[in-house]
Amino acid sequence: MSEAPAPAPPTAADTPTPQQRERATTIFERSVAGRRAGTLPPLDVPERPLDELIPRRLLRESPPELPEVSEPEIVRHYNRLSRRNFDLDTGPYPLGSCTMKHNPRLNERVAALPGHARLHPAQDPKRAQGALELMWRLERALAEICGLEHVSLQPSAGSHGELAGLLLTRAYHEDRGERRTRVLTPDTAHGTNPASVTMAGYEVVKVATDERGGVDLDDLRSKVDVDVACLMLTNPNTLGVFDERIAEITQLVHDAGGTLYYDGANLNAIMGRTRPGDMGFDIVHVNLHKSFSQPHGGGGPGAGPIAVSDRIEPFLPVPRVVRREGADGAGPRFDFEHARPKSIGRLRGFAGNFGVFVRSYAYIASLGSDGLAEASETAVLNANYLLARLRRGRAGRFLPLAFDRLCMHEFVLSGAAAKRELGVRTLDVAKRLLDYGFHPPTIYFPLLVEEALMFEPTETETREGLDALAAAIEEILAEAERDPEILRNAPYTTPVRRLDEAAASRRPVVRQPL
Amino acid sequence: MSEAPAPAPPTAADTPTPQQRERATTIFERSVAGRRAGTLPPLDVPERPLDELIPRRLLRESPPELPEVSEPEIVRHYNRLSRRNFDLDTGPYPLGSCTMKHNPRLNERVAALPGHARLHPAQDPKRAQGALELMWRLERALAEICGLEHVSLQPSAGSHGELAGLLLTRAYHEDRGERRTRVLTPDTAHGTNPASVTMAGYEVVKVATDERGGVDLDDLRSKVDVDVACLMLTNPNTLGVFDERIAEITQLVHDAGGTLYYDGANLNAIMGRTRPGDMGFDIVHVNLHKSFSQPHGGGGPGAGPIAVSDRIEPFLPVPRVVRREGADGAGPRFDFEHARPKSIGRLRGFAGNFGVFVRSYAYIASLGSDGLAEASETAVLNANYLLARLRRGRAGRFLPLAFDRLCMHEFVLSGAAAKRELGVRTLDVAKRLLDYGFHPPTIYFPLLVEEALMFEPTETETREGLDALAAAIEEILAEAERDPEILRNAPYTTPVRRLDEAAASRRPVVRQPL
Amino acid sequence: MLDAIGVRSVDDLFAEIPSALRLSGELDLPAGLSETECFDHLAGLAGRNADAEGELCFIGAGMYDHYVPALVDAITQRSEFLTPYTPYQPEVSQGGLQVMFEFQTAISELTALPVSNASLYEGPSSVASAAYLAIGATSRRRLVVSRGVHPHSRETLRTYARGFGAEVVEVGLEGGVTSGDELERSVDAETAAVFVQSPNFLGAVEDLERLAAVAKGVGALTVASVDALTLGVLRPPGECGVDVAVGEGQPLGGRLDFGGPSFGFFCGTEEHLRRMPGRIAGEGVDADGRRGFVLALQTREQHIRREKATHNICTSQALNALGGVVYLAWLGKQGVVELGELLARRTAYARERLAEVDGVELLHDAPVVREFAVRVDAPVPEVLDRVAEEGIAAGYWLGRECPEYEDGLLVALTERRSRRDIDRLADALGRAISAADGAFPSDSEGKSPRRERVAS
Amino acid sequence: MLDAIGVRSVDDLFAEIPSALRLSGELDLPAGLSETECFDHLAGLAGRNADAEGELCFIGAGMYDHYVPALVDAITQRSEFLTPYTPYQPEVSQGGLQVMFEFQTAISELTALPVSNASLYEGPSSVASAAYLAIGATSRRRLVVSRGVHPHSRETLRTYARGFGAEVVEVGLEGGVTSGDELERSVDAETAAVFVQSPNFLGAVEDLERLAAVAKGVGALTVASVDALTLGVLRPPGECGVDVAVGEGQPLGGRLDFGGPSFGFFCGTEEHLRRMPGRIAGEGVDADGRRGFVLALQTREQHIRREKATHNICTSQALNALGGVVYLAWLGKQGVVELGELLARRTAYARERLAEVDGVELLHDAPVVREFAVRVDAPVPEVLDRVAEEGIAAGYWLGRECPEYEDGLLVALTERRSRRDIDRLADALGRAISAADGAFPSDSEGKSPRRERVAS
Ligand SMILES: Cc1ncc(COP(=O)(O)O)c(C=O)c1O
Ligand SMILES: Cc1ncc(COP(=O)(O)O)c(C=O)c1O
Repeated sequence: MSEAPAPAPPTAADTPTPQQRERATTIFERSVAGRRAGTLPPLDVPERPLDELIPRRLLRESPPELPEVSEPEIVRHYNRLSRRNFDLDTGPYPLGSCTMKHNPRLNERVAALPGHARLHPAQDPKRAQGALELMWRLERALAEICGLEHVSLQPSAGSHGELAGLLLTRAYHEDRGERRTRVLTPDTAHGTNPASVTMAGYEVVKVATDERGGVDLDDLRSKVDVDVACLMLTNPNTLGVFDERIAEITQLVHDAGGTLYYDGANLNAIMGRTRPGDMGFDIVHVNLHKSFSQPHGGGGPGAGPIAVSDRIEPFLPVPRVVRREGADGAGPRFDFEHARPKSIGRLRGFAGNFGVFVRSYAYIASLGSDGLAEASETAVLNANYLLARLRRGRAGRFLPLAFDRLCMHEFVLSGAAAKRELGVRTLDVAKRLLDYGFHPPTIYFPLLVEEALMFEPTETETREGLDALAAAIEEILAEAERDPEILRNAPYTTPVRRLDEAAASRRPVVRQPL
Repeated sequence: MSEAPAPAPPTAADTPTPQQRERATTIFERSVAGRRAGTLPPLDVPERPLDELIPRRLLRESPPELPEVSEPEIVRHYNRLSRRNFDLDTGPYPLGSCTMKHNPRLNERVAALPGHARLHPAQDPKRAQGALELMWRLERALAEICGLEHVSLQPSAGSHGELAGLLLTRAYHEDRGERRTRVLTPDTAHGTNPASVTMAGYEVVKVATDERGGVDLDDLRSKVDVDVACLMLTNPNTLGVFDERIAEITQLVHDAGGTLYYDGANLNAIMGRTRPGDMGFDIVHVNLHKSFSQPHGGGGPGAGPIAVSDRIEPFLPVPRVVRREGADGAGPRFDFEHARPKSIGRLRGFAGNFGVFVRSYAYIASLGSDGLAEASETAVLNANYLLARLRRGRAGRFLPLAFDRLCMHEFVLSGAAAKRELGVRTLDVAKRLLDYGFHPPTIYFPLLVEEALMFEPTETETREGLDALAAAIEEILAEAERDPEILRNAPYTTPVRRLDEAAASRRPVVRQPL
Repeated sequence: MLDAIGVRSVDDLFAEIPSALRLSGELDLPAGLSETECFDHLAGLAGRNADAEGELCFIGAGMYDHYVPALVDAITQRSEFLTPYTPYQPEVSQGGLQVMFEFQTAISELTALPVSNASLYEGPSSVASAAYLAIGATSRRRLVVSRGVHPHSRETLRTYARGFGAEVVEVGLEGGVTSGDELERSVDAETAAVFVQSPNFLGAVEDLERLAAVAKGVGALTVASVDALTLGVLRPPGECGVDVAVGEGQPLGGRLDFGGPSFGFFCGTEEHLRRMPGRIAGEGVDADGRRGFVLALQTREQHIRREKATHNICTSQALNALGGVVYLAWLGKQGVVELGELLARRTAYARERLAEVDGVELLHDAPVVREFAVRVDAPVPEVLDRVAEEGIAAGYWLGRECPEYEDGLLVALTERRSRRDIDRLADALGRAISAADGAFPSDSEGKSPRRERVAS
Repeated sequence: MLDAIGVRSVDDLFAEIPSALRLSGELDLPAGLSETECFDHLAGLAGRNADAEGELCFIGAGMYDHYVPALVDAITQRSEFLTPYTPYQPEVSQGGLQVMFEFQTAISELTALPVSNASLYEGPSSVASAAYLAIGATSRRRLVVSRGVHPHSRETLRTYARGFGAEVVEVGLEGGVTSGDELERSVDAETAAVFVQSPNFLGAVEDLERLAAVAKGVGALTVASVDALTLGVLRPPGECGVDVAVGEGQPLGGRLDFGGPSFGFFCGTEEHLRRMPGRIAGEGVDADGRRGFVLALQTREQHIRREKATHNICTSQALNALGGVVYLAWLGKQGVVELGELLARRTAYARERLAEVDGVELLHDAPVVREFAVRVDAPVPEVLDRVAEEGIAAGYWLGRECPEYEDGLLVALTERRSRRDIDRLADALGRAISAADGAFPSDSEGKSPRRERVAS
């Protein structure tokens, strides 16, 4: 890849690619009666009629119509399907707020070790000391990174962590005899924040954003009162802007008796530079699938551990991992502790997404303290470099920065000018990027930016990759100047062309009729 | 896939696909000074200057120009490259003589177990009993399948097995005080056969093929004499034809004091039905990467074990695996035996491609005796079915069967009529098949068939796959009737279009200048 | 790069962080490890766990040591499935979207319920999520839950219920299954939903139809937590009047992974489609009329509807769900029945075999299919420690989470546990019980002796 | 399908096999196993091997327990690389062909020789293949080989030489390295090639330049077998007047695999290009002028030239060579030097540390880089058995294949063996030697006790 613009992809005039010609066929449609892949051990116990064991009333009458296919057909089917995905191991994936950093292959290897992959979650903790120690070590590392002493790894993803944090807030206030009803979230907040607020039984109150992209302090002041349970923030926020007045903000809410919740989705900007705990937050969730390299898997799995301050600690979910010094000179022993009277209880089965913990712990152990700090530095450097590239030329004109300042690990452009002056929407630019071999940025978020494009290159993207991305955007805007239809009908080279999501929701077909 | 012809791929009129637009870039061209992927443990011993340890004269002055790239770049580079390959897990791959059967994923899993993958070959045999037992079990299974009692797993592939077999023949005759100089091979033989003959210091004498596709007995009789060391055959031969007179043939050569060598590349036709040993062969090589499901890896690794009769046994390569009954009721013990005075010696380091043995042993253990027989039956059934489909319509007219009879696991068509009547060569048909999403058959082999196309579907291809392949060939021949240029300029949709192999050999560029 | 940005140093980029908040030194974490050191470190930790590769594992209680076919790993480890984000750009996410659609179809077939989502986190939180749906659907806030439901699900339900402002009422068991009488007494016109599980936590197959009828009687929904792997032989919830079925997906080709990641499934009747939590893929067409798949009904979701969303979930368990559908394709229509039958028969054999052991008796005699509960006439933790010395994990001690079954042991079967293994378990258990004296020094750490494998 | 073919039964398809040759019953093999049984069976066998994951392994002798980066496996396990055949259709094989081209470039860089093939089977047979080239190039049939060359290579050379009708003459060592005097006396005008190895079998770095000069003096080629992984620090053969360099590729990211599959490499000066064995990829262009790669110089090969081919090789080791080039990209220009330096320094440390052990002395004091030889004042097999009881594989007993070094032990280092490991080895060796009495009951089977891992 070089500074030169990418060669022009084909346009509407072109014919379909081979993948496009192949009609999508499901695994059910490949089924042929009598075929099979899986084999089972032979019956080695008496062959009792099933209805002798279980009353016929409780038995199934006709088998479920699972596919009947051979192993080679399964492999071919899913391998071919896989090639209908764009993935991080193919090219730049600057999806803002998602931290699409490289997923080291070592992590997959250590997660697959039988001592991890085949460890039963109900194994007696004394025969699972390695797993408990790993969890304990990961908790300690996250506590240090967040600047908050107490960690529970249990939540399954960011939104689960948010719900946990809000239930903790409720328990904390109830323990003090308070019943608070409202939770503040800025208008730039991620959708999970308000959704979690509702699930936790609170009312959402929006806080405005000021002209520099930070919290509007006046608006905040006017809304903070004794009914406010919590303020949920992320800093840097979803505009990629670091709110310098964060100490003032946390002070304000604390003074009114509220808790401060930190949405850790943007932690990748600040590791080793500053810490949510030091900013005054009480509760943080961390997306292990963002800053800590768990692969996104096309939509999970992830994990959303929470770190909390002393006053929140008594309420943490059970079980908790505890470390006890060994007696008479023996090594330390690890255990699960269930008896925690003030705990909010469980949020899920067993002790969390352990396989994710293994990967993220391996990541932290690989990078170490300096490596983590360097990751954040490079993430911020890359974002600012891409931003600098996009301030030039057509991008600078048609896709200006929403809040004009240096950014942290991500930044948000506005496509309002492009829409007005070129007649192309942010959606069109995004779809056309697909033809150039790039995953588009996050679009139409945060909501307060018109025609938003949110770029987060992460630290693992190369300078050449960023240059090529910037060049592609420049070229696409030139195409838009020539003929906006090129963009409006894009993409052309993908396995399918533009899909109508709204129509598919009107009369939804959500399973295959068999 | 269905009986309906595949939709028409694009033709020369179309524009390049995205992959085609992307210029091939090597990993060296992605290098940027200072980048790296691999990390090494820190120095934990004294940092002695290197030239204090090794005289400067023996040290390198400037480092080799290996690529400087990060891990994410390596992953992207090779993942993208991988998608420029067609593979067996994508679609039908009826490459004749190559037995492209499905590679079960279980085999990869068991090969990767640390007890296999991290077992040092110089480990003391008493601490590698599992490995030796596995080898012994595989030897026993191959002996049974081949009908020859003694097996050496050592050769690294088919051609290595051939060389071994010829050196065994030499040792056998020399041991009897004979010096024979010639080896007979049929004109249908695979190229490795004559090449091995030369490497083993013999002269090649070709035997003709009769009108039914078998050995021309008269020709054979005229060539068998006391100078003939060996006749190399495969049965079914490379025409997919079983030579019914095999007993007569082996008798003839044996009577003249020669050995009979069986090229086991076609074993997939006859497992559990008949055995080379029973036909009278003295030496057989088996391609584990054909009949026994070792993945081909884009050109290896494989393994070419040999099975031999009693009279050849004393000469087998060392080390041999031996099993000794345990004393006082203990289990059997396995060992390597080196002291074999008549042995031809070693053919390579250590004891062979053990990782391949693991996969093939797992395959044999999975299928069992009935499974192996069924595999051969289905392989022959599939070949005959595809042949029946191709006897109809345009294929039957323009690509007739070279020797008109039932086939075994493969068959050879001749494109002579297509060339004459349609003006398209077998090469053109093959290249056009690429546009239809199929790997072509083997072409221009065996040499005695004009414009040969050699199809071997194997047992793991589905009927739907065979139907689709036949339909594609029919459609391609229809295209040729309409406009032969469509074929002559094919392929169109592949990452690159037709490549000039001859030109690339005239002024060969075999490495990247750095 | 700094030049292009117009700053002098990387520090300048962080200038907006007030100095009082800047970390003065480095994070207090160890220095980074090279790949080989990191591997050894983690392998060292892993080696201190007694896993089911080294031990003969009869523990179940929601997760099971089934064989994970090699192709499941091969497919889920492909970069193209492993590394993308949630499919926000459908044109380059057809692989993932079609997988979701296939997954939904497979789950719907298994449960005989028409609509399924594309996965939730895991089992117990899916139970709690069903409560959110039920509250929304009925505008009632009373949740009645059988004590046959996994304790983790019940606890999770209670945790979430505090947020929902809902009350949770439990119903006891009788003869191993949910007490019908007590259930009838417990439901009322304020009841949003009845929660049951089958096979229940004690392994007993519940009569879902009978229980659902009780719920329906008061206008409440029935939420059944089911083990999808048993649905080749057990009557599916959709044929029993169940409104919402949820469950833990681990048995469908998932690793044990010390409890996660796995996936939860969530399906229901047509009328609940627009209240479902999580992603749902739908079939559609592209601009050229080609078949394609998209995220359907996104207006349910948090990124569109925010505080009015049907759930807060965003990142879910797509990769694990992929593993699930690959597993189900591998198992196939015949296999899912055969496996169910094999489990039922081995479970019957094991139940009888263990009942013959001195000091063991059945905890209930309700029908079972893959797991059963016994009472042990000796301190269970001690017995488990003794049996572990022989390289066997005999089962799950019920007293650990249900004080009412202090002497209870839950024993699970899979296709990996042969008759010979069962016999070994029975013998070891017999020895352990007769040796048990309450004084076993049970805290010797680490891995039990490696199970002796026999090369057959 | 039978209908379409026009036969009644599958048996009809086999009718041409004379009945006398038909197998009467089934093959005498066990019945097939299900996947889970087959896995357990193979895992059981694997569990009876003492591998380098459980043991501290100091064995080398041609193959080394280097760390195989996780991405090597991830890439080589991709279907697109794992399952295709040799790239006979270049238009759909650009991935594999470009990999070969990159491999050739990397090997050529390491060895400083301009042309490389795309792999041969493995090390020793590559040495023998070089003899075939030398005989063809010189029309001479005398092969002079240093006893510093790996015994497997020398034996393989002898085996092949019988086919080539060539004579093999050995040259002894002096102070650990090839005796220059003896070499001078051994070469003559009939000598096709001189074979040397560096580092040689005793770990000593040979002076290739000096040896090559002797060969050149009589018009013979010099064939050097080299350890590519040491070429970040050692002077490359191409700068020493070597004509052909070959070697075992396992150290470059290959598994130990009990000896294979790995790959051999084969490279040389420009003039030997058209005599090279094996596949060679070349750069070219397609019909539209796009860059592409093809199999070049196929007229050397058996499928075209048959009995006149430069070699008989067909299936080679493409996948292992891919692993090699991925490993080299992972290691990179800096890494290959750093690794060489690390090995040299650890080897120096270990050599000194062991030399201090009572009963151990150096076998030679020539310079070494990753492996060294000592003499042990006790029966080596017994000492090895004793050390194995402590979970350590102390090295390779030289007496096993070289009777002249009955008391010799070859000890190899990799980046996986830390200073602490070396200290453990030295201590264990000391204990074992002082305990050795020649009466150790050394045939206790199976795996040595698992190495205790320390979670640092
Ligand atoms: C800012 C922000 N907050 C919260 C979340 C929710 O995290 P998760 O998807 O892990 O539930 C996301 C992820 O998309 C996010 O970007
Ligand atoms: C008939 C026949 N003989 C021999 C061989 C050589 O086998 P290998 O490639 O394993 O050396 C082949 C493989 O192509 C073959 O098809």
